[in-house]
Amino acid sequence: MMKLHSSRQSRVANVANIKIINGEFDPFAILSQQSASLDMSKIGACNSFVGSMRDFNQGDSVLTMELEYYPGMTEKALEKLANHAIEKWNINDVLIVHRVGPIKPSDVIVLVAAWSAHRADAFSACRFLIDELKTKAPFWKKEQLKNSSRWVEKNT
Amino acid sequence: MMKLHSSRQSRVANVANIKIINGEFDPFAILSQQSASLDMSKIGACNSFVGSMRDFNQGDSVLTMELEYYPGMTEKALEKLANHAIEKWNINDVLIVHRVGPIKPSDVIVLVAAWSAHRADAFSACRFLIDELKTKAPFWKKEQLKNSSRWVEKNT
Amino acid sequence: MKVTVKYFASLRETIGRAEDQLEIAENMTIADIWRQVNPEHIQNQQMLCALNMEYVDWGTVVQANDEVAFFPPVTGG
Amino acid sequence: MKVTVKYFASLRETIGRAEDQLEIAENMTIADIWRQVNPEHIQNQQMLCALNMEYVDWGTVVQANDEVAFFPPVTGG
Repeated sequence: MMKLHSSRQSRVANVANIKIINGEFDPFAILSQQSASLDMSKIGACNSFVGSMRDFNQGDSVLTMELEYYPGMTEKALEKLANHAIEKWNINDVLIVHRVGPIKPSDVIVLVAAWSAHRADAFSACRFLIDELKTKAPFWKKEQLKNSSRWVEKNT
Repeated sequence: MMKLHSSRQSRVANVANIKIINGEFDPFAILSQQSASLDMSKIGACNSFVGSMRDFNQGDSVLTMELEYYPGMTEKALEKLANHAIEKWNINDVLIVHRVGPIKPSDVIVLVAAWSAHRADAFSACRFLIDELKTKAPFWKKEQLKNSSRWVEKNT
Repeated sequence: MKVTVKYFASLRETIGRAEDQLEIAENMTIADIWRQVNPEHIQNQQMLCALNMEYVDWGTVVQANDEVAFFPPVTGG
Repeated sequence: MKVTVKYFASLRETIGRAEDQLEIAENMTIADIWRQVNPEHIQNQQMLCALNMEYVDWGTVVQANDEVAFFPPVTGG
């Protein structure tokens, strides 16, 4: 959990705000736990985004997927994202959880969330986190189709 | 759970998408349950918003709150909102849960969520649901301050 | 003819009643009903009205057995 | 001087290696390193590079014991 300081500038995301997990995770259990760790009497809003694996992409059926990352740099990139959000909006806490390794359809891939006093900041920060994660954080997806495999080349 | 039909126009929110609850509820347990009831292999994105009671408003400490509603009309208004979102965006499911009765700081007041294939629709629909709920749905808050009580006159 | 009139939130407290059961003439609008039952309270610009649980204009004509409701701006969420 | 070079995802598969341990001259840029170790692969416009786990320009000069990484556009989330 990130501590609340009096000055926005002094707040930084710590390791509890960032998780890279090799294996399944329950996004709603994590959200529940994180909310319980916060002083909710100061927080009016929590916006969260859960991204999961579809069994189709670019018109093809996808059987499974492998998610590769860059140990060390990926964590650093996510921490930078979290800190950027904390500087940019008036938010009380953020959370970024991302899965790596083998993944199957319906599995959760990513969870991002932002807590704030008012909803506008929570929505904006949460949207920023997932948009930036998709364009900046070093993760790569390789899809297994029926008779072939392919690296996803571009995020939408 | 709302059924998925082939045509967007034929989809309608049903009673399971709308809940008015007199008493505490766990938003993340409800989200988890609703996600489990959907065919997640077609759904890549879930955006959810949880609104909870702060212990301050308009510069004053707030001790407790009473949430009044219009039984019958409130449910109708929320169903209309849900259906409006379903017509407007390409979403697979929506959820609106709102608490009524006595409420204390840190308690969850409202949960809205939207599930879709891509994140843009989920974010837009979820934001639409909470913004419209705040301006259209017949709910009224009465705040208990230290030495007085007051009706909240305007939503922000 | 008979209509039910409901009041909510601060308006219910100001008026001192949650509900009226009224006998009214035909072809009355919602604004007419307000003037008839609450002559001491001027129709406030911010006040909202509903007919059979749908938002309507103050000029809407009421039918027998309709449910009319008056309330302040909503503050849910 | 010594540097570590890492490759990820489709680039790792194309090159056939995940990592190189290199002895290089001083004052080499990241682009120079790419040309030295992978002369058969032209530096692709879409390819990204990082120095010590931070995104940098291809013109950045590398120091002893630095970690350089090359990878395709990211596709997480």
